[in-house]
Amino acid sequence: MSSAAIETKRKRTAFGLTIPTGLFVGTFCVLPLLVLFSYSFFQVDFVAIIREPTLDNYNRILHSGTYMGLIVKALVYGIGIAFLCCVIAFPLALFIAKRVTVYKSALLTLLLIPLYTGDLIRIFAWRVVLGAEGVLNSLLQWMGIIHEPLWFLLFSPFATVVVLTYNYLPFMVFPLWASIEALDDSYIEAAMDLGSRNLGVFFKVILPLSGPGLVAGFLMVFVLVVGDYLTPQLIGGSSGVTVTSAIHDMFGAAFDWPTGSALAWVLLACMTAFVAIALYTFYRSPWGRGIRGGRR
Amino acid sequence: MTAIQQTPASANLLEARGLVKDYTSFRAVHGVDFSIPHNCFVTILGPSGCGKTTILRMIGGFESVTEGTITLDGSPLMHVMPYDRPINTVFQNYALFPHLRVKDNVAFGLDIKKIGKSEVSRRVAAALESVKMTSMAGRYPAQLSGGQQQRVALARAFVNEPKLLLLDEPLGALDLKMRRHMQVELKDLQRRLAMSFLYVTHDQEEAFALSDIIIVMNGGRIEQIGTPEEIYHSPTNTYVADFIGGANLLPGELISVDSTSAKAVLKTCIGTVETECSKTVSMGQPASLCFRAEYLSSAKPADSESISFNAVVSHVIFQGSTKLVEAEINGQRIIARLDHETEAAVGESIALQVSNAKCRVVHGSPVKPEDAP
Amino acid sequence: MFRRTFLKMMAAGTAGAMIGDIPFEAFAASDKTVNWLTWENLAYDKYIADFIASSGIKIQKGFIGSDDEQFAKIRAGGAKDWDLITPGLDKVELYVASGLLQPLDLAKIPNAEKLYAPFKSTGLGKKDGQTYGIPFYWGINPMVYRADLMDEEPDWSTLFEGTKYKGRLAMRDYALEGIAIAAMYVGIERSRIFKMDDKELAECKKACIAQKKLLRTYWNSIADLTNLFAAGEVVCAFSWVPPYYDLRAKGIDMGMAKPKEGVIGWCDTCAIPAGTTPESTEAAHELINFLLGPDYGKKLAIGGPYAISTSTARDSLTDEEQEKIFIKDMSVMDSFVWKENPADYGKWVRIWNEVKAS
Amino acid sequence: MNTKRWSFLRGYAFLVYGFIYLPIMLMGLFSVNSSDLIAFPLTKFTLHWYSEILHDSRILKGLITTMSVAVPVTLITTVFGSTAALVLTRYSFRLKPLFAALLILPFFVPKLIFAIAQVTFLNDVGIDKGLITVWISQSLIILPFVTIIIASVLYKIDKSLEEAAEDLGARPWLTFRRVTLPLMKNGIMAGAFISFVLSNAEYTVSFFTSGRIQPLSVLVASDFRFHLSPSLNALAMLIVLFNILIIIASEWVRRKKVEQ
Repeated sequence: MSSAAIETKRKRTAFGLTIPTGLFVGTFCVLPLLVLFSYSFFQVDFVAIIREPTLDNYNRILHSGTYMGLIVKALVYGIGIAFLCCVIAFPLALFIAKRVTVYKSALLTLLLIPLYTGDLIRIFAWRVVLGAEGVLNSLLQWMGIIHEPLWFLLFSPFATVVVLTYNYLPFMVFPLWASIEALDDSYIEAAMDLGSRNLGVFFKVILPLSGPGLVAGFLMVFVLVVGDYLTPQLIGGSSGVTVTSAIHDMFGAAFDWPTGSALAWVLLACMTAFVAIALYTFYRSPWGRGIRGGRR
Repeated sequence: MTAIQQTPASANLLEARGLVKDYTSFRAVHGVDFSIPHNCFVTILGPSGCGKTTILRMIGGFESVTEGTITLDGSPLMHVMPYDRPINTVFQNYALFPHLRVKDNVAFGLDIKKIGKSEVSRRVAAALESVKMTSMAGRYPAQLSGGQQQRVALARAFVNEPKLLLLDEPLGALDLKMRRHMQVELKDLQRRLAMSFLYVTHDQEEAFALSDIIIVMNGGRIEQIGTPEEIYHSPTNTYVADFIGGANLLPGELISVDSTSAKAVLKTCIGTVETECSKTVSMGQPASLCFRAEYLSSAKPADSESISFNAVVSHVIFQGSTKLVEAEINGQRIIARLDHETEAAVGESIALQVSNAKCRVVHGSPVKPEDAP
Repeated sequence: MFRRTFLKMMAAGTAGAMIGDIPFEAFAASDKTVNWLTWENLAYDKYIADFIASSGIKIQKGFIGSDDEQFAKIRAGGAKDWDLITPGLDKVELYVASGLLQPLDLAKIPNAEKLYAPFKSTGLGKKDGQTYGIPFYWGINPMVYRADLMDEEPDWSTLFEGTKYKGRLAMRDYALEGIAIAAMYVGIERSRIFKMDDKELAECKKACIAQKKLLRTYWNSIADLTNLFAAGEVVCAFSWVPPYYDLRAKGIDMGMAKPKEGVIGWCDTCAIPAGTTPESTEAAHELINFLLGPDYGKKLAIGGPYAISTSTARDSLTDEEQEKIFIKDMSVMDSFVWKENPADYGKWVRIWNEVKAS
Repeated sequence: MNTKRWSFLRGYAFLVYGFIYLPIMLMGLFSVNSSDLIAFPLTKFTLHWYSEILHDSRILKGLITTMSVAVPVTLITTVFGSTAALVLTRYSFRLKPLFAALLILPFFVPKLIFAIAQVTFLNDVGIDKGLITVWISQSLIILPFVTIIIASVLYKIDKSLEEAAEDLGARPWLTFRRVTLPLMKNGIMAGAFISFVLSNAEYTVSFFTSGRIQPLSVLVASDFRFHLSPSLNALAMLIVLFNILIIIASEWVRRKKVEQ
């Protein structure tokens, strides 16, 4: 068989493997999103959708301080929580990857278990922790550190940050763990051999080399935080509104699918832009170039 | 070389005494003693799994010491962290940091020591120069060949001017030609830098080519320590003789041992021989007669200093100036490296002789071919 | 480890799928099944067990969290999934305009004869002489407060001004009621509340923004609010009736206030989505009749406590029980501000979002 | 590695696990507290909530519905995820980045927007919501996770093993069945496990696409709107305990294997 024939055959196999999955995702994900996209150009009149294309919805949203403000808020929360998760998850991922031998899989699975209990049940448990008469306030009062309950612990941005961090921490630990696990011990040993102490080893070798896991975890947490509207709503108090809850309201309360779709698409565009810029900057930075070993 | 061995122990760079390493399920190193003199190329030679890398890692500080002591210049090393040891390692896989350029890899250790920038770049340049990698300074490790990576790893280690450089089979990944070339360069480098190298390998040729002292290890124990000549010509037991290769080992029955004159009388299939014996040979223990293939010659008129015998030729391998003849006597296989003009035909008898003085009685039974490493 | 867990789960899953015909049988619209989308507290088994036993009709329940959510669900293709729904009287016109409902056959609902006069005469829920949504039960959304933690009975101004209870108040996260209450507080004429112009809406928005600073949080479900009261997070809120009775039963000193500016009155209906099978339409009518009857009416009056829209159960209740659900003196209904559907509800929702994002 | 001084990491890990399990412990506490208010002060110990949840026929029905969603979703995602992972790690073609982007898309779009898109699409096309629509929508959002897990396993498998099989005369299908498949088995198992778990816990998308069928997650959420019953805490605790038992059992089995 000539090499061209082999190439054709491999191509055909690849094609055969790609098509079913591609069709599945294309039909049931891309198509619905396109339908949603088309709605963003329509108008609503009482209970009817008027299918005459117009840019009014986008115009209104792009000029609305409220909605643009909510999108900025979502991005800021996404980035902030991802960063926080990263700081908290790194030592843990390092510990599981490099210090634990016997109970590795048990520790990793333990991270996942709280996720099975369901968002709502966990959120209400957090209310008991952070509430005015909750665990934390009672503890602090019992220890004599405070005399009046701290009201800002619950129904505040603080509470939102705590619970969002809690919810998505595992999504940061896993990719970080995977990239640290794949990091050969000899790099760490070489760094120590050359005189690096613990922190030096961490910042000069482990952190740079776990870049891909870091980026993956960061983006994952970012996307999940932007999409979470229940937590801010139930924990964040009167300022717990999010852009996703606003989209939810337009579909679930106002029967304003067009504006809702337009808002959803502006949000998606902003997210895509952020992710694209973040990835580009990372891979163009010396750090990213180094991880690719200078290729390309 | 013998002079080095005779220097007082305290004058050695590194001393290891009663070194033991236990893992949860097995003992990797069974109490070994050795020393590394100053400015000396020492090789630990042994098959994989013999504990040689473990010893290297204990010296480097990457494995804890279960029992025993390691001292460097007289001060104990066991509880010193790797980054505080004036020792550097060239890792088996080189462990070059993939995210750093060649020059940054080499500068890694110096940067930590807070030496001035200009000093660092001067020393990095010098180190790269001495491994002929100056032109590659700006590349990333992934853009280098195996040999180039090896040189960078070497430069990264010695640029810190360690008292002792540890090398863990650094040539293992290179092709034969590159290996030969790097062997010469390594030896040359060690002389120029005037530092001690502790080198780990399973390749006896490499060990002979490089070392001042060879430590032969097996199963977590040291079998013999000596200069390459001593290891080659005077192995103390059948294991060492066999591992080095090219030696004939004939099982025998010990008639007598005289430990004061280090002589023994051994009855073997080629006759009863009285000759030098190693210290470990004692009555009641198995012993073998050892002589190298090249010590044999086709029989000349017998003299009292030689042992002569006839054997049946089973294989002949042409090797240019010599020919390797494999022959059998009483079921024992004997290999002889003979002059290429010697006539030997398969199936015919050949007369061979070996000088008595070149024979040696060593401890142990011959290793059966299937057990051979 | 993954493998073991997985195998066990798969085993459990397969077993589940094998005995899975229990729910599937029920999902298949058999002739005697009504798929009922409603509020959870209207469909307790203890209320409807007798009906199921006597009629042989099976009831599959689905629950809603708000009136708006129900409309969104039905509007987005959900009409096929349900045989009986519970829209607010004010919302029925949205469903009818969207062609999502079928007219009810009042001949099959004899208890409809006993509807209280205001419900009988109302134009809401009807179109072209046909009834699409028949009033089912009704009540008010008052203020509920922790009497042990408040000195005086609150009124709407408590939710909008002062600092005494700052950070201890709660409002429902619901555009219609949030803005309507603000309108009552700023003194919009009752009849105009759901017909406000932009200027009046702007005034309400300002009040809502001021209110936001005083709130601990917006509540989303009545369980949410009950939890807030019980945990002492909130002392006073615009509420529904249940937390008052629930928490009193648990020994917490609760109060309920009906501010003089007016309280929101509401009435939910029974309606049958268009396109149901004749069998389930039949069964749904049968269920509606039961829901308007004396047996169910008495149980809801005691358990809810809520009043149904007919007088069928009235005589079986004590004076005290009647008082609880406002049917002792029916003139009280006149003082309620009955919910209506604003012409541009989308605008209300946008304003509400702007308030929350302020 | 002699890195004893990293032992502060152990203390840190304890702290993080404490943080992660703090709400879980409170759930446990309130699941045995006799008051039906999930708030302090505690009243007295009871197992009433557990007995209530175990005797609730709706919960059983919801569980069965959950299973009749989770099992097909696991199958769908495992099959699509495996082929997608094979494509991503074993073949190269010009549109591969596009294919990868397509796979990630359902994850990248916030769940609510995805769910709304599903609803508008189903409404416009006129597809009835039910089990099948939940299978599809859940499979889509779970597929990225499964693909990544299987691909990460395949990525580590030396391609020369497959080349060796072809060298020994195996045709592509046989190579796949005898070499690639056994090697990627662990990845497939892990992927299927994650898929199953995610399907069980999925709420947002199921809520929108399930029509009138009610998986446990939807059921619990709708119960939460009227009654924050501690029996839901009891249910959550049962799920947690079940999972912890599985961990203990599998650790025990693993240890036995090691001892042998």
